[in-house]
Amino acid sequence: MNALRAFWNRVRLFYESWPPLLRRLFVPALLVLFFILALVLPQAGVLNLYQQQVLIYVGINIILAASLNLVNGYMGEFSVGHAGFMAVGAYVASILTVWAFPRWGLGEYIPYLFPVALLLGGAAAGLTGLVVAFPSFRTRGDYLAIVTLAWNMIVKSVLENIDAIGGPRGFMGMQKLTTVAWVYVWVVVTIYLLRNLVYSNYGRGILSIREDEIASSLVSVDTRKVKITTFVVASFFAGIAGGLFAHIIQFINPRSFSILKSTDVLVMVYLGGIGSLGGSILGATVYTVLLELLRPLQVWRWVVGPLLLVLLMIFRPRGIMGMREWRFLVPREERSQAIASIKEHIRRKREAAAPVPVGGSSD
Amino acid sequence: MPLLRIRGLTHFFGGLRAVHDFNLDQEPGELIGIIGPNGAGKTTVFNLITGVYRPTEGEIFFNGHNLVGKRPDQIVSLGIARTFQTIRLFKNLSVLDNVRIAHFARTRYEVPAAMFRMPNYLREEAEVRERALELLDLMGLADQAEWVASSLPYGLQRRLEIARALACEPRLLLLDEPAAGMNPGEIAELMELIRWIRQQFDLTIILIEHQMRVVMGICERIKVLDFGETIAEGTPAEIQSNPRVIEAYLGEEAI
Amino acid sequence: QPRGPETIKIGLNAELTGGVPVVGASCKNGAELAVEEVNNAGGLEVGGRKYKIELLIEDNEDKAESAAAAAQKLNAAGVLLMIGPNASRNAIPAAEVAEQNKMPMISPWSTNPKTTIDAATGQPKKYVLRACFIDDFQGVVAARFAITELGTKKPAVLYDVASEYNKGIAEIYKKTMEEAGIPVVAFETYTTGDKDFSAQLTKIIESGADSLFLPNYYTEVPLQVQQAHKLGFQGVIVGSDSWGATELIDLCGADCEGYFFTTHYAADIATPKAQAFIQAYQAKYGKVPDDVAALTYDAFGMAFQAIQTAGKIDREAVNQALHSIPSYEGVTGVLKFAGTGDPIKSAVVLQIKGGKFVYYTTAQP
Amino acid sequence: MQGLIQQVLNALQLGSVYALIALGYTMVYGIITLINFAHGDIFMVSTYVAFFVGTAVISRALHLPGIVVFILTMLATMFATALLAVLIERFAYKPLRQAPRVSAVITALGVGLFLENFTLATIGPDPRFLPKFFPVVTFTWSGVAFSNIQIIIIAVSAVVMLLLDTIVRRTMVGMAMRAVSWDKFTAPLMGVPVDRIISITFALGASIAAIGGMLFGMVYTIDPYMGIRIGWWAFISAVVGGIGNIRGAMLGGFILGFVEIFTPVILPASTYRDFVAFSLLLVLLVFRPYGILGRPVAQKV
Amino acid sequence: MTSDDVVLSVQDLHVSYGVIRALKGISFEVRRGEIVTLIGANGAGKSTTLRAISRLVPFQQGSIVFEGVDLRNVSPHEVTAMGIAHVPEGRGIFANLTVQENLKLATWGKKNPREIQQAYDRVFSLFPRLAERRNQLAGTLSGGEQQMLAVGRALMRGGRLMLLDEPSMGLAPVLVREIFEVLREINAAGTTILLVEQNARQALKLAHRGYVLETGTIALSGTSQELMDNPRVKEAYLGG
Ligand SMILES: Nc1ncnc2c1ncn2[C@@H]1O[C@H](COP(=O)(O)OP(=O)(O)OP(=O)(O)O)[C@@H](O)[C@H]1O
Ligand SMILES: Nc1ncnc2c1ncn2[C@@H]1O[C@H](COP(=O)(O)OP(=O)(O)OP(=O)(O)O)[C@@H](O)[C@H]1O
Ligand SMILES: [Mg+2]
Ligand SMILES: [Mg+2]
Repeated sequence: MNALRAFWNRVRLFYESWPPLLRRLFVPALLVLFFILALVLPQAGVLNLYQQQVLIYVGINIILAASLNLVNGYMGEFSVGHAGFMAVGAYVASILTVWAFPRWGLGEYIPYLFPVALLLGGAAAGLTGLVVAFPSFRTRGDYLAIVTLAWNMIVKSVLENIDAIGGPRGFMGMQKLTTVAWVYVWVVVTIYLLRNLVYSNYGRGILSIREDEIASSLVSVDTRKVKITTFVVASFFAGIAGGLFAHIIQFINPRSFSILKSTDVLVMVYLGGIGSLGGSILGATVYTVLLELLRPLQVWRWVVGPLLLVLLMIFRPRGIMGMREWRFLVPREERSQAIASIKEHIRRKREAAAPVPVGGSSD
Repeated sequence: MPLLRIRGLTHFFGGLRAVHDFNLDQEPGELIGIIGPNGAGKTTVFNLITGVYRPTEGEIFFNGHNLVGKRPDQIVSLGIARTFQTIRLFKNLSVLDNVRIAHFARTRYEVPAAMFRMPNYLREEAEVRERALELLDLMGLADQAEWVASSLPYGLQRRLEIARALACEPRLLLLDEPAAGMNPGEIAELMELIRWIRQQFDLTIILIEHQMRVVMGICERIKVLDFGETIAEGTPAEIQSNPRVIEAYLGEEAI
Repeated sequence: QPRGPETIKIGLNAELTGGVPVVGASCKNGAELAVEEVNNAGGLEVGGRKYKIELLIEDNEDKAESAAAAAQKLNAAGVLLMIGPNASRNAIPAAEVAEQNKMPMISPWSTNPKTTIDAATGQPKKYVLRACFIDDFQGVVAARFAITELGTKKPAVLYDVASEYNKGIAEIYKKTMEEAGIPVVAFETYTTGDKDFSAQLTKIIESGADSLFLPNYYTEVPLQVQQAHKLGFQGVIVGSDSWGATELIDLCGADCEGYFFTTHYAADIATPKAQAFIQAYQAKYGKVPDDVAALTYDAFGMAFQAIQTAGKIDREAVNQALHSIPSYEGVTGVLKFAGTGDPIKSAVVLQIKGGKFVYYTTAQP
Repeated sequence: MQGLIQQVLNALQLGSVYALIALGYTMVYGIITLINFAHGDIFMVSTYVAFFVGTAVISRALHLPGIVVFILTMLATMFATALLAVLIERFAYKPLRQAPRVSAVITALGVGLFLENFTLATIGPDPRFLPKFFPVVTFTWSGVAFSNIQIIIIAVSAVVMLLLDTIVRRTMVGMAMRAVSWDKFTAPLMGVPVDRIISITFALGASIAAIGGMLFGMVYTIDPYMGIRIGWWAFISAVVGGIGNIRGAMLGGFILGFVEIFTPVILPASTYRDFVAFSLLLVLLVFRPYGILGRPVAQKV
Repeated sequence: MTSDDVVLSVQDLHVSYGVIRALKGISFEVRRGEIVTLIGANGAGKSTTLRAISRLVPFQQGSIVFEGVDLRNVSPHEVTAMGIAHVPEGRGIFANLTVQENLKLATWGKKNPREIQQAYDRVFSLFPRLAERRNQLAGTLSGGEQQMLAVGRALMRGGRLMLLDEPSMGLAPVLVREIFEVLREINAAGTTILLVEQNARQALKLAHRGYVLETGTIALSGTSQELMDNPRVKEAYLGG
């Protein structure tokens, strides 16, 4: 453990010694490199289809976990109905690619229109986020949990009753459009956008609601607006994840979006750690990959898996990353160096002006 | 015209009349103290002004705006900020974030601008960051800017709460027992601080306090509440010699 | 140089955990029995060589995404073909994987017509087959039986609205009834996992129904029948192939006595092959096989026959052979394939009599 | 009319079972604010305990009257289930008492999954009925059917609820429970052994679930996954009534029973039952954001 | 003075909250019948000391001995049972219980009804206000009444040593005086008191001896008079 830490520090020092420009380009370069790998490795047969499938699930789960983390981790609510939003995105995106686009004479462009379908699916899901956002003005915690649960059940029940889209028999005919590269892109975009959001004043508004809603409204936070924003954004990304899901499985049915799916995502969020996008990435990855690795256990997989989960929570009660964040996910201007330089700037400015005695600095 | 004008303010909690017929006219720049026994309704008055509770009866006008029926965040943006009797910081957030949140109502960029890091977002965030750090620097908290608020010692937490209220850029500041849990040395510092921010930020202040040194030391006018009723009003000297106040609040051996 | 015994890998994609673990357990039992029999006999003789069968079992958790992943995993592990999944909600996504990987797949129990159809083209899928008949067929058979044999005038239905299987059959049943000019007086639903059906049953009784169709899993049917009786239902009750497990009788006791259901085979008029299977199954697992076990067993039987016909360990050849099985005599009856993945097979109607399933009549497709 | 009375009886029976399970839920929640997602599965385990104990007792001692076997089995089941709940609390929840509340919720989810699948892996998926302790007698009275079991269910539930309400309101232990739920750091300063009180709460909640399990298993089948749905329903009942509130849990249980029975009655087709039932729930929570008997936690500003 | 008279002896006590070292090795003792006060700035570790004695927080090093019994492996409710009553910072009353129930709960483990009745009588005669409000929910009491209830509960436990953490915090001046008066009475009736106060002047007036805590260590100690005369104490804690 110590050797590992020492090694990591060496790597870190080495990285710090690079010229600023190179450091600035490092993460983007890495992201591009991964994108190329995501494109090339499946083609080259280095990753077999099973591994690709698992990677795609990991990616979809990252999007789900990160977006739910916004509500449950950053805002401190307890939503147990995320799969409901995912369902909306999945069905809307699928209906677009299977029915609407061909009917509008766009059949041959479907692979290019895939992102449009996803975005529209996300938008539809985001809109339904309002169903949960409005009750959240007046209620919190476990009561809101029941609202989200009810929402999840309502979505499922409605889908079961619309025969035009298959009812319980499900909806199919989607092309296999979701690839490792596509999922990768969506994961990067999701994490990037969510990161930007949480480090903005809106993000701080979200956090302040978790910390103390009354105090938050008493320092000028419009809690209603923040709640709407949060639920809509989170549902939007859940919808995107749903669209991606539909186009890898090529079959969706209401059962796939039951409460069980929602609790899966819940586990990923808290396993990874609340209030941390890095945590959601890790949580979704660990959970998905671990369960795949346990496959040989057959029935006992779901005995061993939960046991591991319980042990993990006992030893890391705040999840793997609880409230900490990977450095590269913190915007540059929010890091300590940047803050320090502003402080330095202020100090110089003040020294230039007349010195003011501060009441408290008794030393 | 007074900055704050309260008429016939009354509030019931179920059957309990916490505040009854409370009136106040406060000129800009004035520092008024509210004292009274525990449970007299002092904090409730603050809660009514800041929109936490909606008054059962009465009117509150601030700078020409009727505050009754407005949401707390709207009231804050009109220029009223407060601190709390028991500290209510955002415990798990950094000191800097605690202060920056208070800029929420003045944020002009919208959510998409934030998500896509548009120029107006970057500009405004840079501005907020600098303003917040400047304030922290003024309040002597700059070195702790990146600490988690809960890790601050108690005295600094009180100070941060005041800083956060100031970051709302209020004209009227409501302080609820800022000296609670402080020893005499710390209290002296606090009084110094209140005088200084008052002048520095051109503030009008209402102060609730049980520490007579503070109330008598810095308030220009004092209102005394008991069981929700205003039982006395006047200068510190008048209050200290008022028999009703002595009986209900100060006790026989009062100075 | 002597070589060790060659093996053929066959994958099993089953619902061991999740919503229908009873289905997964029976499927696994049927599969293990089939494989064990071949291996005990020294292996499967293909092109003059004996091959042992290696069974790779994957749990699909009764989830679409897990069924697809399990199919991918089995494909990556190099199975010659895949048996399963059973529930159509899992079989459909797995079928997509099978089709894309050109991996033959036989679903023992997926009765949804769409499992074997390519949704984009509407054509039959090339690599996907099933061992059972489809919902539509069964719904029609049950309805006709109720009309002609039972003379129902006021039929009622209670089914699980959240389950594609139940809903599919129920709707065809209703349609067939209405086409015959007999209106369905009550068409009631519940949701998977419910254990109390008293509200719906009370409504059904109030509607004056003289027959009740319960195309539901045998895990739920006893509750429904008993609650119906408790509330005073007097009519006759009809079920579907999902009744076909002896647990039904154990749970239902005398309540199910005299009722009918459509299914794939009848144990009492069974061929010697079926008798042998039932005995072997009973010896190994201590109970009578249900329809899932029997269908899984047949899926394996078809696979073995096709591999032998193909004469080589090659997916294309085996797929060819599967699709052109002229006639396979399984334990669930005679299956014929005419180019598509859906077998042509007859259904039988059984009656529960004296705590046993007794052959009543046969319905031809 | 008979139909209506029949449906009311149906709803009372279902509601009683929900209410019993919701009680255990709400007690644990009330005292350590843990949403005990494993509660439904503890209930499930209790039915299996009852199954094995009941079968064993019946096969050993044929000469005992059914009602005696029933009571013996119920006591044994209550004890075993309470023990299980206390063990779970010790090993899985207690280490997380200082941790954020949601961590324990996730642990509870994990424990629930473990119980379900462990039962599945060891006992198997087949549904079962509890042994028949005594013959079921159905009475029909002017078209309304009810059975002795139904009466037992409703009566036992009512007694248990009254008893529990008394315990929590009147006894020292109940007082200690309420005190611990308010402030578990100060309670030991009154001499209250917090760990023991929490154990007692779990044990009590589980015993009630076990009673519910026994009654449930006499009219419905049991299977390893039955706890999931019942668990969620109990959670909903507890919240709808006002979580942490004993009477609220009872009320919530009955409301859910009535909604589940009466939506299909009122609807022309029961297909939309879940849709309607959950929409009602959603609307209810919009108008009573803290449940029917619940009040917002009065936090002084 | 013989060692018999030492009710509580704290030696080299170290307490940390994670990385924060709240107490860095403090030693002091309290003798029978005394009122001893701990004074010090915010965060000096006063409350932590009391919590360590009640075993509400674990200590890493050192020893706490109460009437000859080492408290290291004793759990909080057992400490209470041994005769230490603790009035915690912020009162810690059970807001969801009535006044009467709050008092009753404090008799946990006591069997003798006469003894319990005597305790009630004593509390109600000291605080007639509580008798008036006995069926009111404690959460709706005013701050001063809550403080009375907190002290009243400690009296119901009837400990030989009472730990009080800032009993005057947030109280109106009249009530502050009342509370201190009651403490004097309790002490006169035989209870040893360890008092933590911000209000150092009043605390020292009441106490026999005092210790001054500064950032986790004991900076000064002495009789109340000595401390009150000490210029450093005057400057920092008595407000000049
Ligand atoms: N949310 C509430 N619900 C019910 N009663 C309340 C509520 N808030 C305050 N009260 C009651 O209203 C009265 C006035 O309370 P308030 O907090 O205003 O007193 P205060 O003057 O600030 O006292 P203190 O000096 O102790 O802080 C008290 O009797 C209190 O118990
Ligand atoms: N639960 C806790 N977790 C972490 N640190 C704590 C905790 N409680 C106290 N501390 C820290 O330990 C130190 C001593 O705290 P303590 O409460 O004992 O001080 P105190 O002298 O009682 O101060 P006050 O006058 O504010 O009550 C402080 O630095 C405080 O921040
Ligand atoms: Mg107050
Ligand atoms: Mg303290």
